Amino acid sequence: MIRTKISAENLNLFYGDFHALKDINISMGERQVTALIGPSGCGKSTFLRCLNRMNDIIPTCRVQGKLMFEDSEIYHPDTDVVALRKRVGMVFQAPNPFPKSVYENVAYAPKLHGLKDKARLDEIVETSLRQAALWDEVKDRLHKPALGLSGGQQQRLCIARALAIQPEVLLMDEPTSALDPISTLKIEELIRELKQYYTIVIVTHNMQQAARISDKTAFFLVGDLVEFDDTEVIFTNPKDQRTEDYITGRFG
Amino acid sequence: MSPKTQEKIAFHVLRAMTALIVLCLAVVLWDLFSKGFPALTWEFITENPKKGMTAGGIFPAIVGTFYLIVGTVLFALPVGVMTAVYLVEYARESWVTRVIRLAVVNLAGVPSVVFGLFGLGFFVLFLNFGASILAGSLTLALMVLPVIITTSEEALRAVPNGFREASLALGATKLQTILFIVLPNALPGIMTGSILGLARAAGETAPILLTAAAFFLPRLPNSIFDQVMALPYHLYVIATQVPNADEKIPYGTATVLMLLVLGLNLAAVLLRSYFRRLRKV
Amino acid sequence: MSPNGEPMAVKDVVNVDTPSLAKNASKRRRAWNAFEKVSEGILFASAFIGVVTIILIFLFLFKEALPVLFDAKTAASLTASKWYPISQPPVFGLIPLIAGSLIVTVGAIVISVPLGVGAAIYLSMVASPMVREILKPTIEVLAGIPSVVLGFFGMAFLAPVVKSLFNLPTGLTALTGAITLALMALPTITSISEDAISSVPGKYMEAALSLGATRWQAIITVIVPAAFSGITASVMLGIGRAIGETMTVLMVTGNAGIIPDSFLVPVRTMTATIAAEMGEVARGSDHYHALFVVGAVLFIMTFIINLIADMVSRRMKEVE
Amino acid sequence: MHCIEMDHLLKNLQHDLLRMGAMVEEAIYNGVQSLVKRDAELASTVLDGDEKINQLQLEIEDRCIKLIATQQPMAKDLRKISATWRISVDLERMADNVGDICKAVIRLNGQAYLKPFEHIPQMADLCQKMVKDGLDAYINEDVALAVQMSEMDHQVDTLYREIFKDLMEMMSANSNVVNQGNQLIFIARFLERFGDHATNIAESVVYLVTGQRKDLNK
Repeated sequence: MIRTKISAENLNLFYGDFHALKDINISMGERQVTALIGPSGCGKSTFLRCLNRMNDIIPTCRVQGKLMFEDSEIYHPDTDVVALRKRVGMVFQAPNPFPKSVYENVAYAPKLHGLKDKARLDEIVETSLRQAALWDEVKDRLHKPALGLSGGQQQRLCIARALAIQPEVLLMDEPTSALDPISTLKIEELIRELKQYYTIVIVTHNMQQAARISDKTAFFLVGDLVEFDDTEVIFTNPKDQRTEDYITGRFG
Repeated sequence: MSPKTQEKIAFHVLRAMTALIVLCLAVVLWDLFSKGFPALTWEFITENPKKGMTAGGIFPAIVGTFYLIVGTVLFALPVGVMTAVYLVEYARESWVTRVIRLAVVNLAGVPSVVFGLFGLGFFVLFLNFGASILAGSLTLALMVLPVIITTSEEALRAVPNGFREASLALGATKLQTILFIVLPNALPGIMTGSILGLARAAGETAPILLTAAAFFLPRLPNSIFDQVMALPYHLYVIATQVPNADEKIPYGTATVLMLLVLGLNLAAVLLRSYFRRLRKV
Repeated sequence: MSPNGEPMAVKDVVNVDTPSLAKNASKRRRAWNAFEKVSEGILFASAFIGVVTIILIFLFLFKEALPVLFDAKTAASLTASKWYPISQPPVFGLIPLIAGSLIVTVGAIVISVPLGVGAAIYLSMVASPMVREILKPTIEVLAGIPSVVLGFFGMAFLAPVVKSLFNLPTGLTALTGAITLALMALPTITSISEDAISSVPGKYMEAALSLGATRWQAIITVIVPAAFSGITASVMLGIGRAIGETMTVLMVTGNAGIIPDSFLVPVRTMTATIAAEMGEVARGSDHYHALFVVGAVLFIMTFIINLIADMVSRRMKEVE
Repeated sequence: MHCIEMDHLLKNLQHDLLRMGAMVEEAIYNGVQSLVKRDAELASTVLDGDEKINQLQLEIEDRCIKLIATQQPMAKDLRKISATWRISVDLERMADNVGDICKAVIRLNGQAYLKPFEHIPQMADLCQKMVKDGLDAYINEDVALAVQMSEMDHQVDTLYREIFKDLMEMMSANSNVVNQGNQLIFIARFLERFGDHATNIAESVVYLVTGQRKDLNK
């Protein structure tokens, strides 16, 4: 039995007057890859950003309903966003390493959260980079600027950076949309590896990618969660006509 | 006339215009430096003015300008950077924010002599600082404040949002993100802008004319409540009020002032290109 | 590319202070949260210093200007065509001062706008990258020259030239002032216009060229209109800089308090009047307050110019 | 860059197909044994096993569909899936043929045979070998081996024609043996069909490896 890691109950989200997410009900299992797909503006990224409350940055954003991380309510007034984000890491669309060295990028968050022991930091940096399948490529240039890496390497560095504080959930917002096909493939392999340890939620524009790497797929359309099921079911026998239309490219 | 010919003519006209500007600059610099450099002797820089300023050096003016600049930095830099941080990182769209922005824009447009008038009315008379380093520095600081705010704002905005998001997503607080990610990344821009602001402050006359500058004071100030001589004002005085001064003295003073201001500008430019190079691998 | 097996055991180290998602779960978090609040307060306070300053400037200028406005005699003389502050009774006619400021500013703008915008187009669209990299900072050096130094240059170099060229009794004229002010406004106009033109997306140029336009046609019909708001802003800033400039005009315009009838006569600007006379007047005298009236008028004029600049650039943004 | 995930999934698929092949091999062996030994019980056991094979075929088909839907296979990966799918269909038909043989054995219900078998066990041996060779060719992507199967099929066909001729002669000579003769002709016919399906496997293997269609069923 797969344990539920994140679940939403009648989740609604508004940007000002705009109703961006409508009555979302979903439950995501531990150590599973859940893909969120749908056309642009369907709310999939918005939903992803609810999970670590990155939407807080937007002043006009309002959330109603229940969004649970294990037993805690993510949008409860008493929830500490910082504590939440330590457990729910995120990787963004474009690789965004800090203009620091490779090492400093990975060590940033552990240091931030109070880890000072150099040996321990070294260990974390190495393990994180290994987990992100980047160690062999950067071990000789740990103290060189991260911006000198290729796009694909930068994105894996961002993944390593997120892994360095051992989150339980990894959110990925179109992590390969800025990458070439080879780098994309590497990241996909990596996601399959990481799923052994982490719960992964990934937004992707690329249906095929969702099909390739995810266990479950959620299809969003103008703020509605139209269908949520096993990926194989979604891609071979969707229940909803709109899902069918979308994945067969007969959309609109 | 064919479009191609038109283009040729137009480009030549543009080139000539640009050349004219550069020529003007060359004339100004050549006139000042060709006559000013011969005046730059060790005595000129380290001695007091003599014989009713018709001879001697400009040491007190150099020191006075230095004090004024330091005073300006101490006040304007923290306030300017903090304002910029507030505007970029914290301010939400509200009337308060709009008022602050409007104030900054208008402050930038206030003529320097009006700052002088205000400094006179507020710092010198109302707060009773007298004509002093303190009053002069504060007046100059208010004048360069918009420059520092605007350039710092730009530098802060130039920090990609991805950095902020990444840091927040790693569990950093807003302040930690600002302190550890945003400010270090914006630092080159902030420093460049601040130095340019200071260069402007160093060369300004009108604001200190009424608030700090002494016509003639052949000694160094003892406290921040003392008047000082300052290079720009000294140049103005000897150029207009001392009819029989040796030509070398105003030219020398102008050259020293130019070297100071251009030096600061150069420092800003070098700093910017240094940081740019640092960024690239 | 197999990751190194086991998940790391860093959680005990890193997450030690946050066992739950509850706020203020630890002392450390509580302290940070408080610190965050205080910092935001301090930042807000410092952001308000600008507002306070502009209000204080306004208050002080008008407080010091009021006595003249409330005194019937002096108030009446404000509209006179002469500025004779030390005659008996004193005449505080603002018109020659405003006229002086305007003529010098207009002159400076007529010279500097075409040159500045032309150079901006040249640098951003025509010149090779290397030439631009050299010339742009070079022209910006002009901006770095202190006004008092330019004033001195105008006095010592330009004025004699103007005098002999037009065969005048004195070289300290509105024209001399306009030229030196143009030198001051040029780098502002060139630099900001250049930025505005350079930031027009390259695809516009590509699109125009692909339709068979020459580069020049593309520049005039597509690029410059697209950069218009930036260019306008640069011109407005140039005007603001020229009208508020003090030391240069004080030193090179001759300071005659009469309404000018040509560019070749001495004029007296508002800024120069304040700078020249404030040092010598008795505090609290009519003359003292009259100078604050001049300052207030100057303040209002620049305020209006800034407002127009702001509106223009905002409207352009809306159009885009 | 090699896609590890795809290889992994294809391997699983291949494994299932081999499992199915082994089941069919066993079925044909036991089916013929039941015939030779007149063992109706064994025949019905084999017949029961057919259901399992059908189930496995559906599973393989499902896997292929999901692979195509989720992994976007291209080029050889795609040919492999298509070949596997087709082979699974052929194997399923072959199992059906075996089933039909078993039904005939049950209908014969332990009758004494007209004469000792000679050709039918030969055919059965060939068929069994063809299944084995076909699967080996599939695993090793061995085109030569696949092409050789054409010759074996030819032998199977020849044997069938001989059996048919013999039995027709016997039946026209003695009308009492018509019933048994018919059943035996059916059996030979099913074995011949079995061989044709095995040749189809060989064709699928050729397509998988070369991308070319080759008619091996002459």
